[in-house]
Amino acid sequence: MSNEEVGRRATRARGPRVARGVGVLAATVAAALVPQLTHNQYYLGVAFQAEMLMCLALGLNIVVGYAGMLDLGFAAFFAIGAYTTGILSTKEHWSIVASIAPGVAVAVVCALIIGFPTLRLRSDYLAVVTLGFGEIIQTIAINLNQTGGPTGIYAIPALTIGSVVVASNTGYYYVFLVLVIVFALFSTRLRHSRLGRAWLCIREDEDAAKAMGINTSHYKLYAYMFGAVLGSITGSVYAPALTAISPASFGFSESLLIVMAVAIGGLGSIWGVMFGAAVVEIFPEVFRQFAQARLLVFGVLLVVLMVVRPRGLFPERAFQGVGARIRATLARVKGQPTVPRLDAVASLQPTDES
Amino acid sequence: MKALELNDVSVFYGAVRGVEGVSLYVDEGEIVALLGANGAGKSTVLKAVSGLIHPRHGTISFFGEPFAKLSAHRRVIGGLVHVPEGRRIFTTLTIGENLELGAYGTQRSRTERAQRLGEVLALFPLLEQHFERLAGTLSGGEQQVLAIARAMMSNPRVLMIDEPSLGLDPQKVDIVYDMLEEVAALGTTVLLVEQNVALALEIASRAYVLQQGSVVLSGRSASLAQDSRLSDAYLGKATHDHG
Amino acid sequence: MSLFLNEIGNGIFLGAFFGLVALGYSMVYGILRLINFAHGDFYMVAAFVSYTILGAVIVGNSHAQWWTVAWVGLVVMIITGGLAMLANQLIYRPMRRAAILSLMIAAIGLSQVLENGVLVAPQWGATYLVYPVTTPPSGFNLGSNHYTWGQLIIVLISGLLALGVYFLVGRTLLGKAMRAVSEDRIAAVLMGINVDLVIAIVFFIGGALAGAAAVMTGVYYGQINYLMGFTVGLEAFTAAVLGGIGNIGGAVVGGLILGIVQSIGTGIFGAEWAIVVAFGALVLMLWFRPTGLLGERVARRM
Amino acid sequence: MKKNLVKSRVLTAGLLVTGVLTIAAGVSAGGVASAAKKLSPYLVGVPMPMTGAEAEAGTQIYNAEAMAAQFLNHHGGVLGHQIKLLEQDDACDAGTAVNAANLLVSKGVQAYVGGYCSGATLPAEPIIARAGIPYVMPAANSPELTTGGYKNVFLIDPSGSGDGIEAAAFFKQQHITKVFVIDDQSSFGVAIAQSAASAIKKNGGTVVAGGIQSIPATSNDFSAVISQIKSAGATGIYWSGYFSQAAQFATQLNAAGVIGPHGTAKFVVADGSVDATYITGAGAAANGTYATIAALASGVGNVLGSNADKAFNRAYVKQFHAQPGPYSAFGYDAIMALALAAKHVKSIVPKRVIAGLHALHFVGLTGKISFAADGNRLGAVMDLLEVVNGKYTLAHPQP
Amino acid sequence: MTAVLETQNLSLQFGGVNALSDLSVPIERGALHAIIGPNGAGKTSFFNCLTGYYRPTSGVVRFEGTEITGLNAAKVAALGIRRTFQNIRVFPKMSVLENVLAGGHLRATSNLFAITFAGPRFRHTERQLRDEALASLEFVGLVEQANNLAGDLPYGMRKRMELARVLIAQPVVVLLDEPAAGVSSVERAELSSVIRRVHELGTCVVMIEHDVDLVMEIASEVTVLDNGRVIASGRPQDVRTNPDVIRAYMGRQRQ
Repeated sequence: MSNEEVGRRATRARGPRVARGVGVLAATVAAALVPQLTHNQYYLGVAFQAEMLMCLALGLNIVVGYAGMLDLGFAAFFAIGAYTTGILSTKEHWSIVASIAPGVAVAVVCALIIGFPTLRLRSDYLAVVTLGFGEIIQTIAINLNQTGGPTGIYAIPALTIGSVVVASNTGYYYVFLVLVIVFALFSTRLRHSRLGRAWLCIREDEDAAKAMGINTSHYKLYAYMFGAVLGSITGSVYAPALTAISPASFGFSESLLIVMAVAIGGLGSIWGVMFGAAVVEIFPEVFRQFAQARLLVFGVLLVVLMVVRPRGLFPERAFQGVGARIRATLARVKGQPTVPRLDAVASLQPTDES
Repeated sequence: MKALELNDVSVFYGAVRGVEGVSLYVDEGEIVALLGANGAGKSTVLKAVSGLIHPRHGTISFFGEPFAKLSAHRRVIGGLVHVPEGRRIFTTLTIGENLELGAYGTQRSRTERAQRLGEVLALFPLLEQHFERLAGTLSGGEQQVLAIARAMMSNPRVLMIDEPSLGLDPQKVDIVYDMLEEVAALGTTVLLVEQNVALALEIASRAYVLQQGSVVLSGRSASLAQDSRLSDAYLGKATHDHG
Repeated sequence: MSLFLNEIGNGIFLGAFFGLVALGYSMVYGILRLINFAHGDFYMVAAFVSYTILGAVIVGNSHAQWWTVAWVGLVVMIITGGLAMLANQLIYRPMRRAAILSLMIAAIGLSQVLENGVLVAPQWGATYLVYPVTTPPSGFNLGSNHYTWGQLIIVLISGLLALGVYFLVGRTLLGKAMRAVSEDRIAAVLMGINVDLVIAIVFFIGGALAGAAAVMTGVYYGQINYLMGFTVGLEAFTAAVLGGIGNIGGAVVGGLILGIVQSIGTGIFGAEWAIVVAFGALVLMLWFRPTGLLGERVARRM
Repeated sequence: MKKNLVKSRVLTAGLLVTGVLTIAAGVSAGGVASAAKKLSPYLVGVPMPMTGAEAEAGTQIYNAEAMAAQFLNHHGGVLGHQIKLLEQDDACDAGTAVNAANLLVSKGVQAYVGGYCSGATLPAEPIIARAGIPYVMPAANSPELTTGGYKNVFLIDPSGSGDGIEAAAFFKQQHITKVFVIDDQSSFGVAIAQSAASAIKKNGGTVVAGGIQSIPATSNDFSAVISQIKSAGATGIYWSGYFSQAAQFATQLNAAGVIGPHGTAKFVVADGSVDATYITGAGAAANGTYATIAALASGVGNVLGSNADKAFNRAYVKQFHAQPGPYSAFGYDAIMALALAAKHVKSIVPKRVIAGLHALHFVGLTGKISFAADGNRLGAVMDLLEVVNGKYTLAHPQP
Repeated sequence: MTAVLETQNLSLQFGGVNALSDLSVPIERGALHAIIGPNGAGKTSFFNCLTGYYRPTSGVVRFEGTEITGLNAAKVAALGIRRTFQNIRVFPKMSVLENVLAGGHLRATSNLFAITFAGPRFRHTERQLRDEALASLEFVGLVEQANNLAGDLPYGMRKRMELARVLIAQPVVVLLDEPAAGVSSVERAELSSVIRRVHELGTCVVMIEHDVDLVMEIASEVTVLDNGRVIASGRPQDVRTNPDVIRAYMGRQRQ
């Protein structure tokens, strides 16, 4: 078999390019048409907030899904973007677009500050340190005058792009849609580059990753930084979209929400993560009819979902898994001997459940 | 008396076949070897016997009693001990604690446990000098010895051991195999999974050869050692690999 | 200087609570590698259950005899332990083969269920409930600080419970089985250990300790609320990590240190920065000891 | 002078039950009673924190609003329109609040009555302004709410600066110069603490421990704070947060001998802490502590025992099997204000109702209600209360 | 012959225990150098010191004449010193191809800009790297498995994949930790031929191995460790007959 032939076979696993492209395009067009179908401000409001959560989840996915570092304080980067934009636009009268860059800069610096001491830590310890970082950022927001204390920052001007003023839910729906698409494509690009491979290696086996010549410390910091950049940009757009921001929106619960979005959809999978974010944003809204019990219902659903589908709704490479299973079945039908893949199920080996 | 008998046992992991239609037996007091290439299903058989996984069909009986629904830890208490691949000693516990846990559930009283500990330490004097050390600090060979000693703590009727020679230097292999023979001499039935055919056939009275999840060959060690089909069994798998 | 000493005293008291809840966190973590976010909510539910039981037992008598509180406390410990065990049986056990993150999300879900369950429960709800029994203010002075006898008893009970757990895990065969399960579940099964039972017992103990902490919180602070578990849970989790998660002594030491650091931080920087000081200390400590204060130090084998 | 004022207000309160009845009768009389059934309902959006940390306050306010609506509906509704409250959870979170606002506006609410956390109220303001409907806020009272230039915003709760000024005046009268001021990190607590601190400084006193202190609303241990108070030698303590923490603070201050029989310091709380639960929670430790509160605000009724408030209190307890909260009466008055404004302009058209609210003058459960052009409530007067033998009384402190 | 990789007076202590004492081992350019010795002799610790996983307590590691003591593992790997692990360390949830591509990590040089916009240069280097990865897989006979998850491979194939992952980096020195452990006799034959071919490509191979027959068959140089010290070194035949080695290491040769 020639190398080209093998190469072609190798790409096939990632799905025929055309089919994938068509899928993405169809999804984009469908999403773009949503505001044409309804003018209900509520639906559009929920929709753009779902998109916002998708952006955040895509950012966190780089840290948790790719690099395998559990981050329980991701809302901090979201807050940094939102507050930088909020402060610059209300007190210094910067335009929203211009305020994105400083937000990103602050977020990256913070990512480095939080990243350095945690490089040597195991995942669980990392979880608590990032959690602490989230709490610290929220506490700072509550206690400083510059951040408006517990009330936060209000009367944030609308996002202006060129001469277009984005002031409606429909407008923000499209702005966030563009952001989601850009983030998703960017994540995909990263995933299939040396960066993505290095992160996955770190996630799977850090010691072995070092033997590949991967400077694990650097790449962990990169993951934090990319996550921070995406989180911060989302925050910068969130501030004008909501017109007012306050520390209550950037606490541990928000961080958990983002983690949930990533885990429900399926770690590391772009589609899964986006779907998870939609679930996390939309379900509590759907349950509004349950009034005070809505979070109870949400909690029950979450538990059931995790018990039934512990790997998330669309786990990474789920589709390939299906393909492999079909191929195995076909091979068996054809009477070819199949190699029993014992290692494939190593993680599934039961204890003594009976 | 048949200490262990498997009748037409099949194990699947989802759609993937582990072993299919395996039948074998081990007589009381006998050493039997289970041979085969990597992935042939040897460890799967042991896991099915010890209850770590459940066969899709087929029966397994222990001294004539079928134990289909008995959970794994109950089988241990009943006298069936499995030393898994990779030893799996408790590295963060001391050697003494490892040994003590070996008798968990079988010797209820403190004095009984102490007595058995004395007997086992007499059998494995190497462990006595390191009694208070963390097991994780032992070298690979010592860990294998500990794993066998720990298994002996419950005074098992049947000992199943998976790849005892793996990663051991030649001298340690000798020690471990001497030890297995000693254990068998004391009346314990041994089912041995081994990659190293020559080594296994030396101490086993009989052997089964697995290939791709099925028994393809069985017989007395002496005759198998000369059987050309034995090496074919391995080669068959290898040619498939190249596809 | 006296402020400093006083804050240490305050911190020890605070730390006793953290430590007790942290023990449950740490034990469950040790055995399942699960950050059980619902653990703080077991503590919260225990507070409400004890509130209801005490309310029924003591009618109108706010200075009930200590033994009433003691037996109600024991009953609540058993109930909370049972609740934790039930949660394990219904949620965590079926998920035994799932990824840790999924388990954690399930725990967050359970936490939501417990909190919002109490929120919508007709007798409980969002209200701050006044605990039926409180400790009298009489006590003794140490330095310029005044401590009540109630505080002393609470610290002593916490210490005794922690010692009991320490003995159980360190010395008994069951404790060794717990450690074995925590290290290698399959190997533990092969020792004849009933792994599910051991895990259930761990949940029971963790829950029972949270129950004890809840009753003491009620008796000392006098008020309970449906979100009280969340904050304590966070602090206890931090304490557990500080001490080296999975380590029994570590949870207690971590609790005490967190309490002291928070109190001193409050004394110096003000209460609003206490959490910043606490987490700052945590990061600093982890910088020097990446596995926590008493975390395992077994040489990594390549 | 002040005493007289107080007395007259208490008297007014005594007349309130009948007053409310009159109002209601007036409102319904404005419509065509016989045609009441045919008229569309008056849809009022009610966003409140029903889950999360502020769920309790949200529920307490919503309950009172529901009472007011029921009462009005029972008497013929607003101009014959039955009031229909559409309640939505804002969870005190900006995003959820925006969703709630969008949802309610899309359901066509004609008025918006609610708001507790300013963090959730501020982002809803532009949405409600765009919808052009009146936004009556029962309990949110941050100064920022009325600085946005919105013409449709009305605050029932007078701004928190009054509490702080009243407290500072009390400390001055008691010759207490070293005051420890502490808030609960909520926007309303911070605002009150800041006004208290500046008033104390203006009066020549000092705020000890380096300025205003804060403690998270989730904290229940004040021991470290109390050590600070002791070492700073403060003889006045002002708490601007909520009642649940106030009770724990008082208990622990008492146990530590700072206040109570062995202490010399005076403990004053702001109106968020005036609640029956404060007294039951703190027990004996509550005796001898003071509270600042807008005159005739709800909790006062519970505790002063005026007839109108007693009636409100009884009705609330009867219906919900729980005590009303400090802001319940504000919620009741918010609905009443809306109804009376509609009556005044003889229309429920939002634009007209907004005009009606601007022109409104009436005496509600929480005293005289009228609004400045920016929507702030006019003429808020403060009272000082003292807890004596487990009951609130109007305080007559001796210097 | 010159030493491409050498240690001088290398010592390593773990909590007071000497894992390695005063080890001076030169590894000659072009050698196929086997390290043997009983369990616990310090063979893997020696590897870990060479590859930057452990920092030696004292002593020097030199690579092509330059001191590399204390460099971290990634930097050592970047120099062209590549290793495998005793208990195979694959990245189970990545495909076999991606595992190998990860081995070529340092050769994928595209910057963030190129990655983001998938420019022609990026596409070109990625394609080139993929071709090389497939070539390495072909070399070890695994090209058919390229798209399967590494975690799905049976043991023997994982070992070969690990080798392919090392080869794509075009290493100067390859360190193999027990390549034949747990491998059936047939697989062993394949493995030895692969190792031999790697060696023939001009790569210096260092391997830890218990299989004495394999060592005798392919090694050009053998060093025997016991208790963290060198007890013998030299050509395979000489070492085999060394009485110290027989006493410390060789078994009774059961078969």
